[in-house]
Amino acid sequence: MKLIIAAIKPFKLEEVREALTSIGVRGMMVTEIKGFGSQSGHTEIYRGAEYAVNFVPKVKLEIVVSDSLCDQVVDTIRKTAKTDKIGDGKIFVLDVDQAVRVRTGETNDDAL
Amino acid sequence: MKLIIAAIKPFKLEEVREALTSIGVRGMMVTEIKGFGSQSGHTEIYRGAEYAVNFVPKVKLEIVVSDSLCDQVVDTIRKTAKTDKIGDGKIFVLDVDQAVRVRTGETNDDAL
Amino acid sequence: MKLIIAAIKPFKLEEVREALTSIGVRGMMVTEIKGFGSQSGHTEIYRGAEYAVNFVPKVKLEIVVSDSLCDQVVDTIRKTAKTDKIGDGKIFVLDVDQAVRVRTGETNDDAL
Amino acid sequence: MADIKKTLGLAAAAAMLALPAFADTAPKMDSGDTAWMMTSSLLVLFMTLPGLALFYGGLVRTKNMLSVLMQCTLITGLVMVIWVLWGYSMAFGGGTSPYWGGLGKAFLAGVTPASLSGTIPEYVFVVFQMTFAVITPALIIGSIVERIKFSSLLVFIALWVTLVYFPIAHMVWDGSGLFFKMGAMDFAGGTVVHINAGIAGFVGCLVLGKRTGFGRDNMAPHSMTLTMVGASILWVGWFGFNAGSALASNGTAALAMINTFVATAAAILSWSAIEGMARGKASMLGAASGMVAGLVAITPACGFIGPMGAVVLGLIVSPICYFFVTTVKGKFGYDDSLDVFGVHCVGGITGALLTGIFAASSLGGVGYGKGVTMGSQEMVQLEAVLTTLIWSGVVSFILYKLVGAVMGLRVTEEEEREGLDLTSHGEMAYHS
Amino acid sequence: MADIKKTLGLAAAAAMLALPAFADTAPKMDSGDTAWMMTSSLLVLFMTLPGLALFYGGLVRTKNMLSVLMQCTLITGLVMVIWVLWGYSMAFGGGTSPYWGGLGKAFLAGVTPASLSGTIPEYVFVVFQMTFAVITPALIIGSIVERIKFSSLLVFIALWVTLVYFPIAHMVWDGSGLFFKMGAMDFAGGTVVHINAGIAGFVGCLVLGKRTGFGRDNMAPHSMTLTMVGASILWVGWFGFNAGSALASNGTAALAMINTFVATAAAILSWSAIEGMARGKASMLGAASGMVAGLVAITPACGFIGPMGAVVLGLIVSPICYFFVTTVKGKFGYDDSLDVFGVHCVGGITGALLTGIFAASSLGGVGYGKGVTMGSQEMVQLEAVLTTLIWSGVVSFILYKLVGAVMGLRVTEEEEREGLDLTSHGEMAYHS
Amino acid sequence: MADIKKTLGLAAAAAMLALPAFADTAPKMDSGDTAWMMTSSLLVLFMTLPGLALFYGGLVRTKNMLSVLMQCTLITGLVMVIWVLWGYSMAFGGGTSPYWGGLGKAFLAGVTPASLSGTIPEYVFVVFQMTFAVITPALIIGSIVERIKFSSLLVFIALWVTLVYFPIAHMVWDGSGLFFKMGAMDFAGGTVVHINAGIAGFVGCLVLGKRTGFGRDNMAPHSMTLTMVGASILWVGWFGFNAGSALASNGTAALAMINTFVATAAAILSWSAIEGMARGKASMLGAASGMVAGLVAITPACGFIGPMGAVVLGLIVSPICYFFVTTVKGKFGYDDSLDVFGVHCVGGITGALLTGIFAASSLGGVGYGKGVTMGSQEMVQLEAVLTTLIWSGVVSFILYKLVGAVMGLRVTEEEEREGLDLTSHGEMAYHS
Ligand SMILES: Nc1ncnc2c1ncn2[C@@H]1O[C@H](COP(=O)(O)OP(=O)(O)O)[C@@H](O)[C@H]1O
Ligand SMILES: Nc1ncnc2c1ncn2[C@@H]1O[C@H](COP(=O)(O)OP(=O)(O)O)[C@@H](O)[C@H]1O
Ligand SMILES: Nc1ncnc2c1ncn2[C@@H]1O[C@H](COP(=O)(O)OP(=O)(O)O)[C@@H](O)[C@H]1O
Repeated sequence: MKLIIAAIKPFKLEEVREALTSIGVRGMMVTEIKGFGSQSGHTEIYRGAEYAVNFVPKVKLEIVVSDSLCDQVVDTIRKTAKTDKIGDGKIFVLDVDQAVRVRTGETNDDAL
Repeated sequence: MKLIIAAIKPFKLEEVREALTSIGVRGMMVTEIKGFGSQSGHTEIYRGAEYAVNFVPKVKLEIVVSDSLCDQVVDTIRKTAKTDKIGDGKIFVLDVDQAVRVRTGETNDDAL
Repeated sequence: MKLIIAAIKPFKLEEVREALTSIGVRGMMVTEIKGFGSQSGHTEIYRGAEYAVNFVPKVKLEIVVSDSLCDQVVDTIRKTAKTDKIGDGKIFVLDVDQAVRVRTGETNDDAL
Repeated sequence: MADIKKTLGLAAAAAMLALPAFADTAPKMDSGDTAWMMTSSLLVLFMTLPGLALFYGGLVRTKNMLSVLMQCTLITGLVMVIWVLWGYSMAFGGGTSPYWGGLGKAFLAGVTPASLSGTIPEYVFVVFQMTFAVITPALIIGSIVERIKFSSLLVFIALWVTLVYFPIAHMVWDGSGLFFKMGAMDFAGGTVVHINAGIAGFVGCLVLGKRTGFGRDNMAPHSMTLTMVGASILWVGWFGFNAGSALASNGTAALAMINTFVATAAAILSWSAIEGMARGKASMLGAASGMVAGLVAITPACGFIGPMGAVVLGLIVSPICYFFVTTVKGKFGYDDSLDVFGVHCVGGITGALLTGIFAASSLGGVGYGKGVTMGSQEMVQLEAVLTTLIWSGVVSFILYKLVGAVMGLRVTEEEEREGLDLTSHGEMAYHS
Repeated sequence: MADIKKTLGLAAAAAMLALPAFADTAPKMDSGDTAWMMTSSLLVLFMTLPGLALFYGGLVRTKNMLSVLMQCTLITGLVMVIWVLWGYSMAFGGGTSPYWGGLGKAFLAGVTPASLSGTIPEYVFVVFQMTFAVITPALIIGSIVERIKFSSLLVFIALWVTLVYFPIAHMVWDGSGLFFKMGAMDFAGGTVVHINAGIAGFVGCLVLGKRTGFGRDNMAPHSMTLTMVGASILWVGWFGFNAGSALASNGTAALAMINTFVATAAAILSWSAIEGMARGKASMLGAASGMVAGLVAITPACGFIGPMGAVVLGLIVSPICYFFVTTVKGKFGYDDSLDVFGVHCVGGITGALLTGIFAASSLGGVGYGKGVTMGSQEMVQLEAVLTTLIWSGVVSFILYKLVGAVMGLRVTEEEEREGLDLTSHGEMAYHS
Repeated sequence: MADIKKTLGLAAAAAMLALPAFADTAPKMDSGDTAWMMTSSLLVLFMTLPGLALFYGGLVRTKNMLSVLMQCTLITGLVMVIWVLWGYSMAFGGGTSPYWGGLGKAFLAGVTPASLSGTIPEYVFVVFQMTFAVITPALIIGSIVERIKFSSLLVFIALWVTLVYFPIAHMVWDGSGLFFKMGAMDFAGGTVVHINAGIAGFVGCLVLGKRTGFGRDNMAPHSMTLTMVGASILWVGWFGFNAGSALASNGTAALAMINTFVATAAAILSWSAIEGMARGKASMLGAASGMVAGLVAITPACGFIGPMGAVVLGLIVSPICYFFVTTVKGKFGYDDSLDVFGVHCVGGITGALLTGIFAASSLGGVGYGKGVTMGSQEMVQLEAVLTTLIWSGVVSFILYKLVGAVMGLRVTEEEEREGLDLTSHGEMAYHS
């Protein structure tokens, strides 16, 4: 199994979720994060004080899938999240040893 | 060492934390996430506008433990977080190369 | 490539980010988390009700870097985040299989 | 000023309505009194919406925020309509029973823009009293939030105002009312409002039982900021409540006003002081609680005692309430969720009893009626308090049981866990 | 009370100003009336800041919160200055045209602390009316938030108050005004304020088009709590608006006040009831919407009808508005973002037409003027409504197009996505 | 109106108290004046709680929110109690010293519900003035938030009101006071309140030093929404402050009211305009700052100048304050955290000096006293300003040093980092 971590633009979340569902992904974890990368942040001024905010709001997806589905998931995210503007995001893939479904105790591919 | 990632129901957090502490887990990282899975979300209506929220609030635990403790941790989470209702959550295990305690510079099992 | 996960004290974030930038790190994901560890939380009292909050606010960094940069990143975080007080945090390193830049489709080291 | 009849404020005007023999010497409409009473009426509405709603709402968890706001809002809508249909008449309808005012003014029959009540249009008296009838049942919910079933609550409240509030309001404020005739001193409604709601809430939390997770889950206030804002609005609005109860813009109103300032100030200080001593830190929730406790306690007293008496009264009430919301509640383990009993009922009783004492002219008060001593006044005060506790406690208990039997009082544990906002109202308080 | 002239409230005083023949019998300044009118003036400011700002602000997404607050704040600043420069004069300058008041009082020429308007200082009349001139354009923004360009909005508003609001205010409230002479009954400004702003907003959302992502993205209110607080403040402040429109502290003000209480209460109940029936749950947004709908509908009627009529009016208006904001809006698919049309325009028309009916003395109202029947009054009401709809609709359309052509009306899609707070104002509403 | 004595508002009534020779022609109680003054008193309380508390609280970081609310709340409680014990007497006790009023009215000795102060009950005058005594020290905290030690602050404030505020209030408003006798024009307390608090805050931030992380950490306001709400409440409440300072419901109050509307409106516009020019975007914090700057500047002037003068005054004050809070503060690098100096002190001085100019009848003002020219009036204004700056600056410095020596002024850096809410008050503002 693989853990796919993707940082994408927040307004793309729904679209990506739908696209993934349609190729058979049945679960994921979504976290609101602050992204740092080549896309630059913004500056706010409050009276005299100026604050450079170097982070950009992003959404992080974490999806565990069977090895066989992995490439398709990466591909789908890449296509759906793409706007061709800087800051579209990154996808990382890691190896997963083991998976368990709490409710049933099923393990590995059955647990996904 | 292993990284154990678990998505559980928020109201189970305290119970799980206590159970893990009692078997010797000494640290973890907890994040509030939006979970997507077989448990369905809800619909909100604001005047005419209807919004289907496909995500369910979950809590994500990330725990790094020595290889020897790993199975026990997975087991404990599975038992404690279980309510036998849909949406109880998932547990994933990944391999960790290296661990460092910032304060002391201790590494690997000593760092946990 | 390696995924470096670090839990640090929130007020150290800017400093660490700058230090990492200066050694060539070009991206990261930052999440506000609740940390559990040897640093103890606090107790709040509301009228008669007493709540022990066992978690301490931390910031989690997730950084994917090429294998060659990994040690330097770990080192930099360790040095910059250190205050010599309990709760300074932990650093974990995991193996990454694959990386993709959504905008361009570049992969692996090119994607970072 | 020594004649108690003259100083009874609200009651005095009610008496006028009830005594047509005074008609030919009846006062003319006064634009200043009317201006103040219109202002006072909207101040008391302000106390409920958004004052009390925020004070309470801030104290619950995020997932139940809207349910509290809805409960306050719908109680307001419901009781206002009931008030003009039959409530006003039951309280001030002109009937001579000591227990209710009859139905002579149901649907506000006979009231016109030209009708007077003392020196103000009767419509102003109607709305001023209406706002009291609204806030009292709204206070109750503090004991039963985060688990009460919405529809059941509304049915309970409709019955409760009819069988508990209107009668007791008549007893206290109408010239023919039981307590009024006894000579009970209750300037702005300590018994009718605070003891009454406080005991009804207390009975409610006993009947309903504790919230799921009580004592285990973290139930810390979701926004102490909103609670502080709500408490502040309560204070500001309370001048309508207290100084408005003079039913005129005059020296008595001024006295009620200064007392409402300084008693509250003193109660803030004493709650913070006791917290500082007991646990080393004075909290915002403590200061806000002291604020409300001071306001509750000065309510019956504000037109009868002097400012120095008010300071002392404020200093006294906070430690008493503090003891109840920390020690007593902890000991007995009931889940009076937002401390309606500990603050409103206990603070109200404290105020009612101290009114009888600090009213003494030797203590800077306006003095007692002819032939009345401090001791005899205290007996009357006690009698009014006990009658209210029993009437409201017993009838509330019956009503909870009745409504519970017919339609159930609590939401399911599942709904409680998910939060009432989503499950009872289909929305959430905050999005990004 | 049967004489319509005497009961026209605001209009009556305006008439006095316009009829110097009455000068020698002119009333003296009354401190009570003045106190009430000063209070009323600040209550109407309170309605706008922070009332309306919060009501609207809570309904938008976090990223646009400050833009809404800024729009309300700057409209307030802008229109107040315009008002004392030329607005007051255009509305109440003493000119005898049915369409505007001339420039005789531009820069408040001739007004001194000693000038009277009825029984109150003219300065008080100036500020009271000023607050109406401020809130009306602020209402408009509800239709066009989250996409309107800030600078364009301000230019539009400056033109709009000059060419739409001031003339219509003159028509309704000045003794020489068109509607006033026709005998239209509009106690506190249902036409001038709500229908007027409602239609201008509606035209605005049609001209601007929908928000990016409308119908797809989750646009749920970022803080229903703030929306509820805003609605509550609107209610409290509305007593200044409605009861203040009596321009005195008297029985008519009292009538306006009680009606503003009970119609609103009834409208809360009926909106919640219809939601409960339609989808099983009554929502806070629904109750808040009912509150505002009730307030809008009672505005023209409050000084003319009886409390029972007000209850019925409140019960009626909510289902009508509900139908518009759910069914009609859904059907036609326009993005009247915060339902200015569905609540203010529709509610305002409902109120205007029902005023003509419930004013009948047989229905508890104050009755019609000499020789006026319910039918003839309704024709007049309808005429006033239609004239307002057409005047405001057409002129607003032209102004949107004009401003759009010169400087553009919308921000870019990119800016819309990032949010107006950062892109138009350089700050964010919340940090940790 | 040309006679300055008659127009001195607050001061005039104070003078009456001080001149028993007028007793037989003394005015009767007026219910309208009383209604307005009671309303005004609660409006000024509303300014502090929750107005100022939210305005300031929104500007600090989440972790220090409750500490700000607590500081405002406890200062309110503390100063109110002190006021009735000795404060009122020190300011208005009837003594004839130019520096203080003596202790003749300590514990409010001799004041009864029947006592009058002009046309209002003396109790009303007492509470009205009390609210001023409360808000002034509360303003100071803006300079020293996020680091001041709670207990030390309370001790400092108790000393400060006694040694700084009460004497200066006496000087300005009492008939025997120093500035009053000099003929200084300060209608509603620009010197006593704003310059006074502004300089005390400034000295405070110099003595305490900067916040940990100042200039490095992001210290952006945690809720600009709350700040805007606070500013709006300040505006609404300020009518009590300014128009209330007429101590009556009359044409002078009306003048103060219209000026408080339009000067503020103009200052909002000019702050936003200058921001728009300087950085391309007008911010909500800017508009809110302009609002407060306008209110501060019109305070001394509101009863003396005409509405057009008020517009100009509003337009002028914002750029001046803007210059101080951006350029000057940046240049010298002091951490006047919430710009008490830049807005209140600088705005107050601007207002005080412009009052002397715009009061000229040729500029639409009420004119000067007999034999007074614009130049001579300006000298008097300047003298009052300088005396206040020096008295308050020096005594405040001494008190900070004293309290610091005895009990320390700052929390530890560790506590500062964790936030005062948890470390000083044991609670947090928000939970989920
Ligand atoms: N090396 C990295 N490790 C982890 N996350 C990264 C890394 N580089 C980028 N990211 C994430 O991807 C997001 C987009 O990256 P960015 O460099 O801004 O744009 P692009 O991917 O278009 O070049 C960042 O905001 C960050 O959250
Ligand atoms: N494939 C997956 N990858 C990552 N997280 C998952 C995955 N499947 C489920 N989850 C997480 O587990 C939670 C519970 O899963 P769900 O399918 O709803 O219930 P159950 O585990 O009882 O079948 C989800 O909300 C999500 O956060
Ligand atoms: N075993 C672990 N797995 C995951 N995160 C951990 C683990 N141990 C500690 N952490 C994280 O590191 C933070 C600091 O750890 P703590 O034990 O408090 O201090 P220290 O590292 O100085 O001993 C914790 O708050 C937690 O977020």
